[in-house]
Amino acid sequence: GPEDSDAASGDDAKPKKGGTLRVLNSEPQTDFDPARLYTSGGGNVPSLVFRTLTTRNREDGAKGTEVVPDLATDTGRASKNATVWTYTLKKGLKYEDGSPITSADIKYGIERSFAAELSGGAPYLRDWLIGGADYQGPYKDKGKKGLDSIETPDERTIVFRLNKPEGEFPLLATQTQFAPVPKARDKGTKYEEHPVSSGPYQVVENENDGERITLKRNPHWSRETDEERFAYPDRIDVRSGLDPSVVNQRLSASTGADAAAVTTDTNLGPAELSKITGDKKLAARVGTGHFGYTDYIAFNPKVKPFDNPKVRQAIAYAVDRTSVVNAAGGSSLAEPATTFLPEQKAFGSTGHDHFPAGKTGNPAKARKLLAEAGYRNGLKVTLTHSSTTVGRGNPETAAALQDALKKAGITVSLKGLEDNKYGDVIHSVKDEPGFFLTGWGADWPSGGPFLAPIFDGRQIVRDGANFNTGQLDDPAVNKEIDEINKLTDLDEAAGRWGALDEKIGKRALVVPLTHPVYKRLYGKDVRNIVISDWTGVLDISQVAVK
Amino acid sequence: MSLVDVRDLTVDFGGLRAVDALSFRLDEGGALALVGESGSGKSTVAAALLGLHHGTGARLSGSVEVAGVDVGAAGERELRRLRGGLAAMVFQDPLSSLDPYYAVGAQIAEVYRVHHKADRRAARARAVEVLDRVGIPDAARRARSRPHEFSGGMRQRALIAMALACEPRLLVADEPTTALDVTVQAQILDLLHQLRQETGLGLLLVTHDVGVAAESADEILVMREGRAVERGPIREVLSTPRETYTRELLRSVPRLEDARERRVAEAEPVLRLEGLRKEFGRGRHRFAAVEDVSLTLYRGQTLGVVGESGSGKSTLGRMIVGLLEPTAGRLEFTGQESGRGSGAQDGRRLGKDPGAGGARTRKQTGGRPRLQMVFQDPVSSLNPRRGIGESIADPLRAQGRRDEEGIRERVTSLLERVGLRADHYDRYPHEFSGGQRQRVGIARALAAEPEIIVCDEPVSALDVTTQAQVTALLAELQRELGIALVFVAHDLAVVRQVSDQVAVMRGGRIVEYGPAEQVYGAPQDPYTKELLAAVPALDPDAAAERRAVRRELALT
Amino acid sequence: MSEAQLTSPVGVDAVVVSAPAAGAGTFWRRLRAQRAALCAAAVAGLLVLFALTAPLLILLEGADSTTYHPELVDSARGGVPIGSFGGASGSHWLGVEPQTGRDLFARLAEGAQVSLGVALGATLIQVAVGVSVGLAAGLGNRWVDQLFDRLTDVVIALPLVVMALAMLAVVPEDFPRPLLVALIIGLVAWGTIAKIVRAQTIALKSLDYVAAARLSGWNTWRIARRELLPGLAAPVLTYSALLFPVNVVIESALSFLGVGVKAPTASWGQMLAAADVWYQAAPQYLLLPAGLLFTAVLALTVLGDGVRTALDPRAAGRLRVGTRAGQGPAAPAPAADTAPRKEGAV
Amino acid sequence: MTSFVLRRLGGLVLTLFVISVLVYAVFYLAPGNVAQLSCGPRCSPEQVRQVAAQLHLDDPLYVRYWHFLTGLFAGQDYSTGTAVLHCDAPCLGLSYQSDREVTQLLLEKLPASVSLAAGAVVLWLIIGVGTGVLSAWRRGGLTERVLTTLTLAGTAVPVFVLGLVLMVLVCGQWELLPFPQYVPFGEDPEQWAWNLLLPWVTLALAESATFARMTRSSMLETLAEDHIRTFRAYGVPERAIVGRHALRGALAPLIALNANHIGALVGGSVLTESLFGIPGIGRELVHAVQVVDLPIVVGVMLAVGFAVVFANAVADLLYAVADRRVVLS
Ligand SMILES: Nc1ncnc2c1ncn2[C@@H]1O[C@H](COP(=O)(O)OP(=O)(O)OP(=O)(O)O)[C@@H](O)[C@H]1O
Ligand SMILES: Nc1ncnc2c1ncn2[C@@H]1O[C@H](COP(=O)(O)OP(=O)(O)OP(=O)(O)O)[C@@H](O)[C@H]1O
Ligand SMILES: [Mg+2]
Ligand SMILES: [Mg+2]
Repeated sequence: GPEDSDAASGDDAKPKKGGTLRVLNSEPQTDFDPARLYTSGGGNVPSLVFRTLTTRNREDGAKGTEVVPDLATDTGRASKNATVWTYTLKKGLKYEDGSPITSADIKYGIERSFAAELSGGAPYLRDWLIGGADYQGPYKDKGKKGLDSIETPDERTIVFRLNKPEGEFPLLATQTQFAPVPKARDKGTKYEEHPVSSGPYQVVENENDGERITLKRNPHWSRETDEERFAYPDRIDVRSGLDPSVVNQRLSASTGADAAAVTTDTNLGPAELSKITGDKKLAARVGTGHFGYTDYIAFNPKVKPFDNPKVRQAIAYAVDRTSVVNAAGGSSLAEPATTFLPEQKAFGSTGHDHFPAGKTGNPAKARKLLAEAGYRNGLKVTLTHSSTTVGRGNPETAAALQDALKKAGITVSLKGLEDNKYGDVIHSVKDEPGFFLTGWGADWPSGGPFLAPIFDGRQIVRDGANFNTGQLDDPAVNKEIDEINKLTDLDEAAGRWGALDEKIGKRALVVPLTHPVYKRLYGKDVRNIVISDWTGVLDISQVAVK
Repeated sequence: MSLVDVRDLTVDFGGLRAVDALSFRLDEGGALALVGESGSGKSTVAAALLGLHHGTGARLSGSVEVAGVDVGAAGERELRRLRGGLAAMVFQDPLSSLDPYYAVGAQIAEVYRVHHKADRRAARARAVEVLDRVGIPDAARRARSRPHEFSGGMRQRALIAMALACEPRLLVADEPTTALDVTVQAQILDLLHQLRQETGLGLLLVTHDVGVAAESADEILVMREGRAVERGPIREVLSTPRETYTRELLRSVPRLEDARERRVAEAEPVLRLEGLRKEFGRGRHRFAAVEDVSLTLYRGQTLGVVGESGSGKSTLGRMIVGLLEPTAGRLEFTGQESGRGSGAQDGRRLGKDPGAGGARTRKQTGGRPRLQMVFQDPVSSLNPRRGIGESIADPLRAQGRRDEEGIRERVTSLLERVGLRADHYDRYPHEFSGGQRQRVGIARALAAEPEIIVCDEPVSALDVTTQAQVTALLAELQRELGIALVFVAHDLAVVRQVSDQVAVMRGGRIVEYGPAEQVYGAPQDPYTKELLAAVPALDPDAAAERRAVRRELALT
Repeated sequence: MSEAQLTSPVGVDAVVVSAPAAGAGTFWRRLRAQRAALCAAAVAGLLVLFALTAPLLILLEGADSTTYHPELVDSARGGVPIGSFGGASGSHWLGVEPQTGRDLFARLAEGAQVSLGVALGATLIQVAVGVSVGLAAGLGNRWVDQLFDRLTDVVIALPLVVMALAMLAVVPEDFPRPLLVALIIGLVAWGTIAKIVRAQTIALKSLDYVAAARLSGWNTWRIARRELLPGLAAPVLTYSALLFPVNVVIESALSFLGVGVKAPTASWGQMLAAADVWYQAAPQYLLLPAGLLFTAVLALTVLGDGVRTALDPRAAGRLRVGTRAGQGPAAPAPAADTAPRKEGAV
Repeated sequence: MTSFVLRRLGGLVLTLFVISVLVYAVFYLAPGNVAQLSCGPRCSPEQVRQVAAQLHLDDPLYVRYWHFLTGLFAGQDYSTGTAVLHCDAPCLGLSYQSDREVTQLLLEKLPASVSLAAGAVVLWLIIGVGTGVLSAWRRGGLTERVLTTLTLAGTAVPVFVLGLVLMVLVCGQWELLPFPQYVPFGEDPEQWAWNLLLPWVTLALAESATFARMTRSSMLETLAEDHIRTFRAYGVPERAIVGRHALRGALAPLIALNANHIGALVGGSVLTESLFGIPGIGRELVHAVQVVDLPIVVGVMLAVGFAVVFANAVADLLYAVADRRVVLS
């Protein structure tokens, strides 16, 4: 017969070891190779298997945006101008097979992320490491010398040489590319089928391209060398490929093995939320988190009439953030945004509002600006968005904007593109539309990876994927970015990023719309809930199921 | 006590009265023939005897008693006992009357087990026994065959065997031989006769063929529009019919003895066929449907083609008009207008595909088609969705005539010529009776003013009375217009009535060919003899005589 | 039994070729005789009327389908409509959409236009393509027949959803979406109808009246037009009557998968896709389009059944021509279901 | 028989060939920078170029297609970076996105899809044929009307709505079953069945409506045939007539319908699989289409095409076995 639901023990006291944690996800973990992963701070499931030089602080809220040592003894020692970073590994670090983790393995792990076969990761290593731009990974590296800019003077020391000052290197070192890979066990593209664990869990099975992953305890991992991960459950059972509504259904029912279930990728939708808020018991099982992300309107000033700042400002004034927030799921799932930088402290946002549109927009002001710009009789524009209903640039938000701009005399026709095509055009310098919806998320909680790709003129990519949507190339901005990158004091840097954001904001190259709020259900038996502002979601390295 | 006693039986289907206050009796061991034209209610009566109208929406009144069972009052159980147990029915179409998915023996066994407490094996054995009884050779093996592996005659035998299996006292046979060839029909009728003699079975025979009735029954009941017209001992009714309708009916029945008056002059030939051959199928399935046929058609004369089903008559006819492409052989026009004969050759080249081509006629556009055809089935030979006037006008329009007035005039005159009315022009085929439709078909053939008309079983689907009208019409037209006719039929009597020359076909070959009197009067080929002996006679005495001849022929 | 009948989809051989002329008059009389079909026709008629008069009705209601009403939804609770019955009121007869507060009645009415329009367009295209290909295969020689028949097989083997996903991505986005969806359904799902037409053509062309027309001197094209096409009308009409509701479902499924019509255009399927998570929080949001879709499909299917029965030659009762025609107390039998394929629909 | 098999084989090859060409052509035109999608959003143009070269994306279409064909017949070598592996013929190539052999990937996903399809087919045959027979038997009565309405209702509810509602009610509200999660048959047949029950029912309900209607009318048709009249005239009980003779006659068209439903089944599976998280081919396909993973799309389409053509051939064979009058040509 069907599995019986074993009643949850009502013992709410201290988290205990043991049990099986179930992870119910919609997206399968198709990439499980540390070289290919592009997840903020090393992701959730991967960080159970891969330890990195540094990692995110596993604490609730703002404390969780801090970077802390993981394999390394500290978060890194910088040379004076922050171009050379040195790390020392902790003692007694071991892989799942008991063999020791060495600094050479970390170097090798980074090197293989340069291979075309294992593409997918973030661009920073390539951009920052000396020689990174030309290096093609260990498979094509005939001399097998590796990257000179990474030195391993001894088994526990690793030194990185950068081509420019980067004060945020410790934050980069949280990415899975910094996980050790023993060269002898590298199987190239097949490595992801069973990556060698340096973390608290090791892979038992990885089936159907990451759809079904089972992890068990890594006997050679020890809590002594890892202050961040608790690893309470004995096993982790990841089931993915589920319809999002099914994930939430199962979590809210929380029966049988689902009582000990969490999700690492499925947010509560507005409909589910509205049902849950009416149910106290369920509402108590919702975790709320903030991830550094901004949905925004992007302008391409190379396209008329958006070359005229007044037109851009008029649109900024006309935006009705209430309906935009509603389109994004209502005030519980989205917060109105006036700053490009997310509002967490780590980003340094100043909370400015250059074009105050109030709650529902200021069409009068918008009309006035339009008139000044020469569009007395209104304006006809096209808003490009993705036709995919979920995620960035969704049709609902577009329709909400269309409706709001009508009040300001701007007739908007919507151009919903199929998602691939949408991605192609908005990231192409040549085909970029003048007025479109998009979004940007943090690679780590800092203004750097938020502002630089979007506003640094040197990051305009002419023959590839370009993210500098406003195609801004202002020497002053570029210079300020370089200046801030020199800072190793992250608090100070945050302040400067915030100021830079405020300054760029005046140009109205983007109109920030919303910052999302993550709400996620977890099962009845799940304890020790930690949601940091780094990821915005429940950290499964912390939970217990008993 | 009589076996069947029907009193004042009336059957209504909705507003239609199919049977009207009919009464008759049939004694134990007697044989009664129900005769009448199509739709006269014969089958309805037969079905009423077995209570088959139960729950079909038909309204019955009067009383029906069969073997002591009051059919009208009987319950389900009693009806089931009656059906098969006391009275068994043999239906017309032997193929569709058996379940194609089960072995013949199994079906008989199933019916047997309904009426007898017997186990499977005993039932099987009984099935084999009755199959053997009706003359199926190697019955034990053939009992395991499915219906489609049987020939038509064997299927009909199997149905009779099924009827016999439960030893009923009455056999109701509804047109048991209509779908069969004459020779097979004769065998079945002989079988019925023999069974009656041996088992004392009562027989109610439903047929539209007076000849069949004369062969098999002691008494006859002539029906018309649901009412009894005349009944009495068969000899009496046939020799001295009292009612005008009966007289008319008997007069219409074509008789083998009726010959056509001979044409005086030797006519000029119009079309010569030489060594025609037609193959169908590819590879291993290749066979010749028509083989080495040479014939000559004469202006104003009729060539009759007879033969059993599948002997290649239609294939030959279709080759003559160009609907089919001969595999080998030649058609040669020899009439005055032979200059246009080459049109036929042209057409042949284009008419490669027997399905889509027919292109001889295509080539004939510009000129008029010299060949036309009248088809057997008056239903499928007219487009149900077009007015008949339009259908008749087709050849005219195809010749390029555009004057609507003229076309309408011509069609109207054709309609009147074939005995229809001018105001029929805009009617649709379903508004006509079968005979009328066949007249429409003839009018259409005439419209093209052809020299030759091939009539492929033009009257087989018609009642005898209508049949007589249509053949008369054809003869009259031929006289007037001097058209050469090819008259294809399986009914030897009809062919004799209309033909100057007769060709007898068997297995694609012509086995006998010559002037009509010669073929009928002094047949040379044994097959022709067999055919002639199989034709049912209207006179019971003659029938007995022929039965004797048949037995002889079978022995030799 | 011919190969044509073997490979043809079900229901093809159910079409009797020697159909008696069921003239328009007979057809209506027989359709009217079926109570269920009449009710269905009435319902379908109302729905069509609803779709046709949508702009008027919306005007009457005083709302429109695109205006956001943030004030009518509870933003903190995910955007559920404020008030009972989904915020139904004098100015919003059926309430408003969650999250956006757009008027539900107006969107349903416009959705009716799109859903029924797309389905109708798709059906017309299917019929046009299917009849052309089927006719060509049925009339052509062995090679033409083989070619078109294989092509039909290929088309039948292609999953609609996949082709739709790919083709919708290929076509420029300025192309009107509803038309495009209709085109895709029409161009991918004509296989069965082509099979039916082919089989019917092959059966028809062996009929005597076609032979007679040929003897009259008509060419193939003329024969196809005058003699065959009318004969194809009944089976094609029958099948398309059953296809239409299937297309309604396909459109909704495509929109549900996000490859159908695009926002802000409303279609029932797209509304369903958006609403399926709201079944508990705002049931009317799901139930209204689902109900309409259900009603439309049900009514159209029943109507299609009715059309089929009314066109079924065998329902005409016995056709009496001489004694050789059908015998015995056979009750009128309905034709086998011509079951339209729901490729990808479901 | 041999010629039947040969002809069918020829048709199969031709069909598959046309499908593959079609898919190649359509997806060649489809937007989406495959190399960029495979490489990741922030890859540099140089990296994208490398990936494109590695996937042979910069070759002209016919070269790519030729590559595909040779792979199909001779297999192909590919590099994992650390080693060179051989993908045996018939090799459908490597997924652009996951670097896995498509053949292997499909074989992995096949059991789930087949599990879903097989169960659904069995169920819809039982439900569909059952109700069809019942309503034909009880024609004109209340039973028939109720059944007809129910089956019609079945056709009118889209699968995606039906599945979700069923799941919410059965698993969420009433807790009769746990939420389905796919368990391979080999692992635990019992759990396999329990977990597939709901997907089966969902898929079957929608399809069984068609079958019920089909069976019913097919039965009515057979019941009106002459040989049924024969058995009535011999007092054979109605039960035996319906159960033996009419059902047997109605069977043949059902076989053909089933074969034709293979294609529809794929469509239905796409939705059902994604709704219930069954790791099958249908879902793989939708995903592959979205990320323009051509080798997978071609692979799946070929598999589906094969299944449809194959099923039709088998149906014809069965048909000929069921009805001996049919000659295979
Ligand atoms: N089930 C029925 N429903 C309606 N009318 C019927 C039915 N059965 C027979 N009829 C009609 O009743 C009349 C008599 O039919 P019946 O079959 O008894 O004629 P018949 O003499 O056997 O003709 P045939 O020689 O053509 O077999 C016909 O007009 C026929 O159309
Ligand atoms: N188009 C065809 N393809 C294959 N075989 C055919 C075709 N037409 C006729 N035949 C076969 O050729 C033979 C002669 O058929 P034909 O129709 O000429 O016979 P017939 O004498 O007219 O018979 P009937 O009296 O039944 O009409 C039969 O065995 C028939 O099955
Ligand atoms: Mg009769
Ligand atoms: Mg013939």
